[in-house]
Amino acid sequence: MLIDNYSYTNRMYNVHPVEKLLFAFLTMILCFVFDIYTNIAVIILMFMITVLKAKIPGKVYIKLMLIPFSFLMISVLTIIINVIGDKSAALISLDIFEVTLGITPKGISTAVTLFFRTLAVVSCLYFLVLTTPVVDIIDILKKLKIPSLFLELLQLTYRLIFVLFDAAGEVYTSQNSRLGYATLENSYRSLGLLISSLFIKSYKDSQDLYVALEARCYNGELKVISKDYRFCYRNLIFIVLIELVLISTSILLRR
Amino acid sequence: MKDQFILEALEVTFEYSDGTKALDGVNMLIEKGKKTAVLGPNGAGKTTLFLHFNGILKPKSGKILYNREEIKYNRTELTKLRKNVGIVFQNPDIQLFSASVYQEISFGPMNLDIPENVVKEKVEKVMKQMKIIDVKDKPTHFLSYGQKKSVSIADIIVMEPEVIILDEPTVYLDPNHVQEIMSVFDKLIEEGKTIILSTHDVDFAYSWADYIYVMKNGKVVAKGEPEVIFTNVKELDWRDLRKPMLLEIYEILKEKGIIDENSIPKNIEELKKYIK
Amino acid sequence: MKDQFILEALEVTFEYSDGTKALDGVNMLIEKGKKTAVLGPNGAGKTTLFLHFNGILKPKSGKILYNREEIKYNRTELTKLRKNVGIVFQNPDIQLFSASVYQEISFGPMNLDIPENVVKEKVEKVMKQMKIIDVKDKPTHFLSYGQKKSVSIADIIVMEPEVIILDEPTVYLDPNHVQEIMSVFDKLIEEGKTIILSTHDVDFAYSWADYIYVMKNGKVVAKGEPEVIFTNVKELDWRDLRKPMLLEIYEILKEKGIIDENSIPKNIEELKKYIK
Amino acid sequence: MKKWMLLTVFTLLLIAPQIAYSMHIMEGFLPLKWCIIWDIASLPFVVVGFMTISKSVKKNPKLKMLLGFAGAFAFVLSALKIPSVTGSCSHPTGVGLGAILFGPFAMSVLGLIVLLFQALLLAHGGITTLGANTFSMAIVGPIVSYYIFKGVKKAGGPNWLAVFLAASIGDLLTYVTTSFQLAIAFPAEVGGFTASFLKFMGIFAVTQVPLAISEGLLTVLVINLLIAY
Repeated sequence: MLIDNYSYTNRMYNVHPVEKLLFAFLTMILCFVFDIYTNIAVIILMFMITVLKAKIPGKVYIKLMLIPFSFLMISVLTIIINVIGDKSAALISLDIFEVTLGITPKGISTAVTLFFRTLAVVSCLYFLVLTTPVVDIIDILKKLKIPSLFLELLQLTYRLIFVLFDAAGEVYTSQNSRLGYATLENSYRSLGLLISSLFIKSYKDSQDLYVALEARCYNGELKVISKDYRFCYRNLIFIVLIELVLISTSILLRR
Repeated sequence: MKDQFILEALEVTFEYSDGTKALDGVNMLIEKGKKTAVLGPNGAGKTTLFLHFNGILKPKSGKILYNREEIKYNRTELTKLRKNVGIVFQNPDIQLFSASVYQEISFGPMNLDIPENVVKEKVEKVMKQMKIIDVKDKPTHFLSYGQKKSVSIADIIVMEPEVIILDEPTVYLDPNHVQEIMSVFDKLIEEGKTIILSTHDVDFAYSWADYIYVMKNGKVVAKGEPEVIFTNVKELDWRDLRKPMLLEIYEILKEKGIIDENSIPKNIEELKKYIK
Repeated sequence: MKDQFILEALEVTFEYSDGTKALDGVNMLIEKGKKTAVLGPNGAGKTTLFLHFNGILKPKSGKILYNREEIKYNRTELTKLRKNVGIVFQNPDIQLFSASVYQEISFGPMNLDIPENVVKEKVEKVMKQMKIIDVKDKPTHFLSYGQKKSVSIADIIVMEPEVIILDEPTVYLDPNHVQEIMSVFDKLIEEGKTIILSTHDVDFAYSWADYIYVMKNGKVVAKGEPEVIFTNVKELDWRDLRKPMLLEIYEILKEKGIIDENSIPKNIEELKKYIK
Repeated sequence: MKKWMLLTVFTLLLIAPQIAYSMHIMEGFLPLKWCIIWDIASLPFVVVGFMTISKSVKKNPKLKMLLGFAGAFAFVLSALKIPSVTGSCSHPTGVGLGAILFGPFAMSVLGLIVLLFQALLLAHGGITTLGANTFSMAIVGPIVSYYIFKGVKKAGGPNWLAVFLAASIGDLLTYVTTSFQLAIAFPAEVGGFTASFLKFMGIFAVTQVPLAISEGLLTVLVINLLIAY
């Protein structure tokens, strides 16, 4: 998984995860509070930090940005195009059967704002996930007093995702080698077999995992030690500065 | 005799999507009707190469030839190729996916659109061959590891491929079971099939194979007949590869003048014969 | 010298909930500070027996002794026992529950209520010992199979148990890696620890172990020192067990009068020395 | 002008098959107000689900590992591709299968976990829209699936029909909920919520109905195989 790979190998891996989380979330809130110019600034800012500082390849970053694009395009277009009564208010209109579809200036402005805000918030998310491993994110959640059972489930699920992913890959390859996906009908059958065998395997493995943990004195709680991180005051000052600059320019530029 | 090679990898290079170079200019020629062993440490690229041989992976550069023809990556051609080049993967615990042994083995032939009664015959035949007829209706996850391995081999044999590729077939099996499986392979060789396998077991590879390739870091680092590769090849890195015990002992006996210089034994019986 | 046995299984019988008899009157005495290998086909009951040694399973009849005392199945006693008898399971993918190598290894000592800073030291130390310090910050799923295996061993060693039990530790590993792991075990033996392992590899068991048990169908069918068990025991069923190659060759040499009757070699160096 | 319109419709159709990838409401798309409202709406369900799980885990500690595997299983399931009749591919939601296998309470928590990982690892959905997505995919979908399954069984319907209806209608109601969430956040200038809702429903009807049927069929297949075990 691409994002997961980079979260461990990027150049900001060793930055305190709370700093990264704080930066991402504060900026996200600003995206909602202020207008389109702030959003464009955030898109550029996050791109620069992620690509130049964390050294995520620009190509990868753009490729990732395109993932949610289809949802964005469809949703934005759906919002822009409306059934209208008054043709004169519309920039463009089209009669289909008895209905008039059209686009109004107001619709366009809503859509454009929405478009940039979404991309800006997505950029914040990408900054976070590309620089911060899931293990660290779970550690932060631990400090937030979230019930430990929930965190343990997160921890287990994260680890087991990769175990099952590999297993699914092996079954898929084995089926593919035996012509399991040669036709549409075969594909359905093979996929059904793959999923059900994965389920059985999950059940069996969960029993074995429990035994293995029991053998290491497991007593109902998955106690582990987290990595030590130290806050870096330079980073904290940098975060505060950037947020202040964003806030003040946004307020100033607002009429 | 140009048509003796059934599979060929020519300058094959492959990279995984995360950029790791898995194969780096691999050349490997597989002789028809012969037993080829591929040795090498974990991560050397053996499995990746095998996945090229039946078109699951496509080389980034270089080419794969089956029966002297470059393989094509369209659906019809791939189907034909995969029918003829079967791969038995390493871990049957993960790889088996059906509820019953019968269903599992019939998976391949069913995909070949063979009529059901013919499939049934083939499956019965191969179950007898692999000695798993008594577990026919058992769910696969109730089987012992050895039985699972036999099922995973039956999975492939039932498709009657020309080439059978096995990834670490002897791991975790009882000596008894290894021998049983090997006798099945011997019969397949007699029928003119070609067998390729990867293994960590030098002793086994030495006495089993007609030809050996050694891979490391995505490259072929040595090749040759067993007697030749382990005695003559100087550049082999012996940290990754142990010398076959039989050969080590042969060398000791040769040094002490107990055995003849030219009679290199391939198995214990030969050793016994050669000792003066 | 009655206190030499650290673990004892006395007439242990066990049945799984579905009624399969997994152990049938097993007697096994494990000498302190020694290397014991348990051989036997798949399904012989080796893993089931191991799970008895640290109290995961409770015998239906018979008893388990640790340090000459029958083990008790209450939480405090079990924690103490499991701290002292560690099991490394066969498949590291199932043993490792955490995505972080560091967290994974810290799990055992954390359960023993050791202060955090001491746990940290122990984890660092064992990571160096197992040569996995450079993957410290890597997630578990980035590791190779061999590295995962090393982590799963570190999981146990970090708890500083008296006895380390390993279920098929060499499976799927390349010879190089096997040797690395074995040298770690050698050091542990020097420190006075006891090691028990199960394996299919007779050659390996023969030259590694101080004492060998052979199990079949939930019973101990043979036991003894390696040289003794493979030469003298008549009743062994050789369909399940191959003779170690070294021993076979020794017998040929003995027959031909090249080697002395009483000097049975445990490895190739010894063989070389013993040949007249 | 008309050409321009046609072009838009054409692009829409081109992108449409891909929407399956992204039926999660994406990060940042909902106004902050609605993010919070859906967080609050989801919370009681998740809390109840969590308490149910807590209680069972205390009784049976093995369940924790099983739930971990169940979460991972649901995640991997959603990353698989279902081949579709139209030639494109879609991803199963696993909503129906999960509800039938684990029950709707566990699914609210497992669903939340899966959605969180989808946001963090695959960039599907997002953190701000986590509440909204949880509500549609981990609460409404599973509850609907579960009660349809039970209902059809109770009415004496065959197992395959119960599974099929549970999975496909559960799927569809997930999309209906998503449409509702989008429409209420972005009402149309003329016609308000209703018009907007119909628009989103129209889009989803085209793209998601075949997928819901595919998923229904696949779920029947899987459940049948599991019964065979």
